[in-house]
Amino acid sequence: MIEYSYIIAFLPLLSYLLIVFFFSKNNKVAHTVSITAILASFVLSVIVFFEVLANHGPHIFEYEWISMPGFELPLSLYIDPLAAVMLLVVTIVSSCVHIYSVGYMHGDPRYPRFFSFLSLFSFSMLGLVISGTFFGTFIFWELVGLTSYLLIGFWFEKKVAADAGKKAFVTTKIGDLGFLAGLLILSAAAGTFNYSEVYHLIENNQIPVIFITAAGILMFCGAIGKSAQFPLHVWLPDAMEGPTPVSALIHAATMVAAGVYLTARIMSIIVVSHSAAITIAYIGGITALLAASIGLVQNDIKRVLAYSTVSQLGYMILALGCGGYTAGTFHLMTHAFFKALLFLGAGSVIHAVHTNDIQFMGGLSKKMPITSKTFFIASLSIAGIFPLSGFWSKDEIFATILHEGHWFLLVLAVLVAGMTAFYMFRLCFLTFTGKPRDEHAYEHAHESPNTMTYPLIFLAILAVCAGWVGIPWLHHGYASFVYFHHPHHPEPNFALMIIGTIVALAGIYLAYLMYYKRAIDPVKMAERFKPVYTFLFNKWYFDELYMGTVIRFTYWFMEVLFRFDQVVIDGFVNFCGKFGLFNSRIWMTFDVYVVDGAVNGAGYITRWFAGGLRRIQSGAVQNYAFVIFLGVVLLILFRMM
Amino acid sequence: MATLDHYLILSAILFCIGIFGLLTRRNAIGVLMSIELMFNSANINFIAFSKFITPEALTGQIFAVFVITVAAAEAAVGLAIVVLMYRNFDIVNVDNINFMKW
Amino acid sequence: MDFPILTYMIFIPLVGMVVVMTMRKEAHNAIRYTSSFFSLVVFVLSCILAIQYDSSIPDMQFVENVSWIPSLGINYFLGVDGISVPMLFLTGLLSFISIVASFGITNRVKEYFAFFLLLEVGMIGVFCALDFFLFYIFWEIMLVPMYFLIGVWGGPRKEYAAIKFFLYTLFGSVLMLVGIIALYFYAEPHTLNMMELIRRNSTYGYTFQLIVFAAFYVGFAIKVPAWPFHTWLPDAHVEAPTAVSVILAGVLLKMGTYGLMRISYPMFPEAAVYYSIPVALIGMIAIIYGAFVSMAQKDLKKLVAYSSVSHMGYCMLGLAALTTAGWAGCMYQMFSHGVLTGALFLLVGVLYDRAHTREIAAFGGIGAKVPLFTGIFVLFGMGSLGLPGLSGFVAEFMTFIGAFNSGYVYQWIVIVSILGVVLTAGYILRMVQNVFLGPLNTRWEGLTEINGRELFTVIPLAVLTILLGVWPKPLVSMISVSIDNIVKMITG
Amino acid sequence: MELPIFYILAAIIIVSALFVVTLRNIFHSALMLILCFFGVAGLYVTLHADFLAAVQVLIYVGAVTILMIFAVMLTQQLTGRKIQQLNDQPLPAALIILSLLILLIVSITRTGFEIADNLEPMPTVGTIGKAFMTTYVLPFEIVSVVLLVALIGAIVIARRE
Repeated sequence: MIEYSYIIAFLPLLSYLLIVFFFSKNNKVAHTVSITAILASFVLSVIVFFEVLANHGPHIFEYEWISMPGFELPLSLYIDPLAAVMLLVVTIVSSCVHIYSVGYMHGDPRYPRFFSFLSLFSFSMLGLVISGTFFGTFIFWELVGLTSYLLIGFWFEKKVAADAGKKAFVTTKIGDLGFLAGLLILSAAAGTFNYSEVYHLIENNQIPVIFITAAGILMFCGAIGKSAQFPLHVWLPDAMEGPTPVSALIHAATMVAAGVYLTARIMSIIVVSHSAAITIAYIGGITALLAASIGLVQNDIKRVLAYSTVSQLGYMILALGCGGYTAGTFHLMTHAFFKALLFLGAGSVIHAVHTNDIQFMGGLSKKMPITSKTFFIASLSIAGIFPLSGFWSKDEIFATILHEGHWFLLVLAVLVAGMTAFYMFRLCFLTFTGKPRDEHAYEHAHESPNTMTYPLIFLAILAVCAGWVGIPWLHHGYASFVYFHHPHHPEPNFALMIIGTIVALAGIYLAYLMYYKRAIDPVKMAERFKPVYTFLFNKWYFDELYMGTVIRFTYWFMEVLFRFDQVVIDGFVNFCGKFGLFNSRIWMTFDVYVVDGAVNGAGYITRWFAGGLRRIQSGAVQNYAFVIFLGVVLLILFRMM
Repeated sequence: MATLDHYLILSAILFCIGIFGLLTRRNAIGVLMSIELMFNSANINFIAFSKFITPEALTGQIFAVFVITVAAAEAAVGLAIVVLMYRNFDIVNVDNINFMKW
Repeated sequence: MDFPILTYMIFIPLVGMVVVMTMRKEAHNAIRYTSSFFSLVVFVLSCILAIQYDSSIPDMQFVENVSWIPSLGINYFLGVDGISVPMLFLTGLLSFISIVASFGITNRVKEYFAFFLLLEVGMIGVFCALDFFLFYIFWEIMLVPMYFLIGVWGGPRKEYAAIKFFLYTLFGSVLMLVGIIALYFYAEPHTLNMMELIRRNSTYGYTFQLIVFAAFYVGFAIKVPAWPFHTWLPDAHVEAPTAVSVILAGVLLKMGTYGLMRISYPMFPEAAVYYSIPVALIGMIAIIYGAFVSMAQKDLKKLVAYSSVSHMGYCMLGLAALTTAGWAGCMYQMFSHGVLTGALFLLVGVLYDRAHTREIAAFGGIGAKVPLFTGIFVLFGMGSLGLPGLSGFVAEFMTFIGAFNSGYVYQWIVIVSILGVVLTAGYILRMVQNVFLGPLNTRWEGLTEINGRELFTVIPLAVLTILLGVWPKPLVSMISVSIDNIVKMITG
Repeated sequence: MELPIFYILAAIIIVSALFVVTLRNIFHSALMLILCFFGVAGLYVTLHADFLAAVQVLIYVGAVTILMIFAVMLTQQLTGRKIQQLNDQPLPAALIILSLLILLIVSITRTGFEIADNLEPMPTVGTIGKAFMTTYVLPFEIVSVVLLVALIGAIVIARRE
């Protein structure tokens, strides 16, 4: 099966084409086709997974794509344990989201189109995962960007949604510039894009470190864009304008994790180049802290989750930067499940109360028991409470950082863990407990239909159990499957586990005090730390900063260039024309400056002479004859001289 | 004995008189007459050359016959034009006919 | 092959023109169908040519060589290689499509189609001619119908645009003519045979090469149009009728790059190496500059026109690289840009026919009203911004790789040029957003969906752009051997 | 003997030609033209061109001049038309003519012609007739066609609609 694993990606593509060309009017058929395709992909992924479990590979299959003398650009499949795990994660989350969307998108006028886009996204994402060359990765990288754009702007009548789509596309595209530049450097330094060949060259020290570092950091820029890392994190919160299933699938579980996946794919570079590793680790750490701090004070349920996503992605990047191939990808997997669950839960809430603002929620646990329970489970998981999946993956990350000896980053990571616990439970308490703050919304709230709750339950199970594959005492299940070079089994560090748990519990307790017990008044807290609060509430003013600098500069520069084009270049052209015209009028002579100057000049001379000569044209034949004979006389005279 | 030069000079004089008429006569028929004079001067030349330079071949005389023929044709067409002109415009003066003017 | 297919391709439109001219003035439909029939025949011939072409041989194929004016050594010399065949195919396709797209013309129908067919004669001739005299004749033949097509059937400032186009390109042609004459007299024995002149390229002196290359370069760069010779383009595009814009962007611009590939580079290899940095810089400036200026546009057509400047910058960059990949990228970009921009102009024309305005700000939210049109437009927009899976991406990527790995171009030039990708994304998305997304402007409640004939004109282009993006192999293998041959000859 | 005859004929020709171009009455001019043609015919005789002399009298005097007189009578009243018969350029014309004449005479006298030895008179009619039917048959036929065309042309032009 493994050599046909491209079928996994092409099934959703087929579904996309079917919906676009044949079922664009039929809701039922559209979602059936789409869900069937993704479920089939899921089944195939499971098969592939077990095959890889038996033989780690990597399994490589190459296909000719562009081939000409002196230049080859093949595409290939590269199935290794990481790809196998990613395939499972993507198909599982995608299937859940597909099914969930049946309920969530019910009644939307562009319902078939939504499913077609979901299929297209699944295709791109799966293609990204199985692609075996950096070039192929780049292709699908861009395609997921496109589908992200299309889905964020799905309700494009809303201006904010359309804006958010554009912002997402352009911002990630800036990161992709780095990716593209990295590819170019790679092509110059290695002459190939194939994962295996590049790894081989790097490990045998056949590429100078400077090139490796440059290529690594530049390609990581792509990851910065796609995974919404500092300083390109600004698009992800805005992307929440898209339909919630999309947020869950693309902007929480899979696409944004593609950056992490890519970073994992350039692990050989990180291992070789110390500076690249440090850069990556610090960007991850900064992002984790930055996003978590903003998440503390946001009021939009999806935005809080979005910042949480950014923060968690920062964790993964941090881990990878510290060489934690296993830890980073492990967290990627667990995070995919619980964050998808959180988003789908949030979607369920929004579906019920028709608002995103947690200030108008409260007490919903009575009305929405399944949603609230699963949401709590996911929150516990992300906070890192034993024995849920988040605990194990987070612990693995801490252990990796400690192993590398980055004490500063370790402290930072632990701090972020506390903040994560706090803002997640702030969200939980404000949404599901206490008194309803908007009676009207509360009255109309109801539990979501089965198509929405079943995926929640399924994901909740995964949020609890998915981490168990990585329990150190169970033969290091995950670590001995997904590893870099050699399986790496650090001894379980109880001190770290206890510290992590204590910090998480502290965060939860603080949230409990402030938003459940109301022992500490959050409003007063905000008043007391007003400058900090405002700063965080305004997201560190990143949007304003970019608006004021980069974008403003771009707009200013484009106007300047356009003026330049109009005034200087075109002005010069027009001036040439006018000057030529002027010249030919005044002097009636050759005009070398205009193209037709010679022609015009000849014309003008002729006319000028004619103006004089036409007086001779009396029309009287005898005058002409007179001139003729005058000429004859002159000729003879001339001849005789 | 009249020499070739005599004939040529006479012919030149006749030719010049013809040109003078051509240039100055207002009447179209007068112009045509002047042209006939010029033809005649040319014929004198032909025949004189024929007589003095190629007496056996008679080429000049033969050409003179052609000239006379063409002159007759010219006179016929020219006079027809004059008549037509007179009928249509009621004039026979060439200096009044300046439609070719700019 | 005995059948002189190239001659047929050149002269069938001419026959068509004569036939159209003999038709009754009022028989609009008959004229339309007759001219589309003739262009369809040419298109079919170009397909046959593309199929019959043997891409494994770098030499000229389907050669026809007849002595024409022996005293000057001028031959009627036609032939095609991997560079011309795709261009001929593109010409055949776009001409046919443009003629079908011109059915809406109601003013002086007969003259319009006659001129159009004459234009096609010139275009096909340029891509086939291998004798300088012939080449120049066809090159100039195109100017005349183009001038009238813009000047008679154009928009409000058509006279200005037409004259600007004519003078500007004529200026270029004059420089080219100077180059041709210089070559003619420099070569011993005097010849106008391009293949022969290329064969002797090692005998040209260094200084001679530098000067004549520059003359040819400016001549072709005006046609491309390369920065800073581009300002005729926006005016001409904005004023020209839709179909003429399509031909202008799709085929005429390619003649500049085609000329560079066919004449300038192979004939003056040392100059080509000498000038590779300036040419690459011009390409870089065009990419960035064109993108920025596009972003500032308020008129849809002008935006697309400036985007052409930016896109043709990639061609320049690829050419300067002097690598097989760079040249293939350039060639691919020529083809892909012809398809994409042609389609964009068609679509802008469709919108203009309905809305009678091209002001971007006047629209808004029409995506909900005309979903099919929007889908197609976004498809081509995405192709234009270099989305993988569509033709533009393959071209850009090959260009970048080729230029980056070339020994002749500074690598920072390529890195800066990459910025163009994000700028392109910026202006395309801005345009898409302002026209199609957001709340529906109530003014366009009555906007109607794209109709069958218009779909018929854009669907082949859509298929082509996807096909080229997903499966580049056919086109690449068609061009690669010829290109490799030329590049090897230049770089030695 | 020949010289006096030549001078007399020359005087007749020149004087009558001058009258032709200067007389106010166009009818008188036509009469003077006849006289001039006779003079030319006489000159031909002195040049031993008997055939030509006959043709001159027949065609010029008998046909062309008569045609002219017809035209004159068709186009204007014969009596009492005292109009200006010269245009406004007689003086410059005369100057040109005089200089032309001087130039011609100078060049005639300067040129040395190769005069043939045998200047004896001989009959010409037979020789001319043979030449027309042999060597010059094609020009001869063409000239007759020209005449025919001129004839038809004249009729067509002058015909009343």
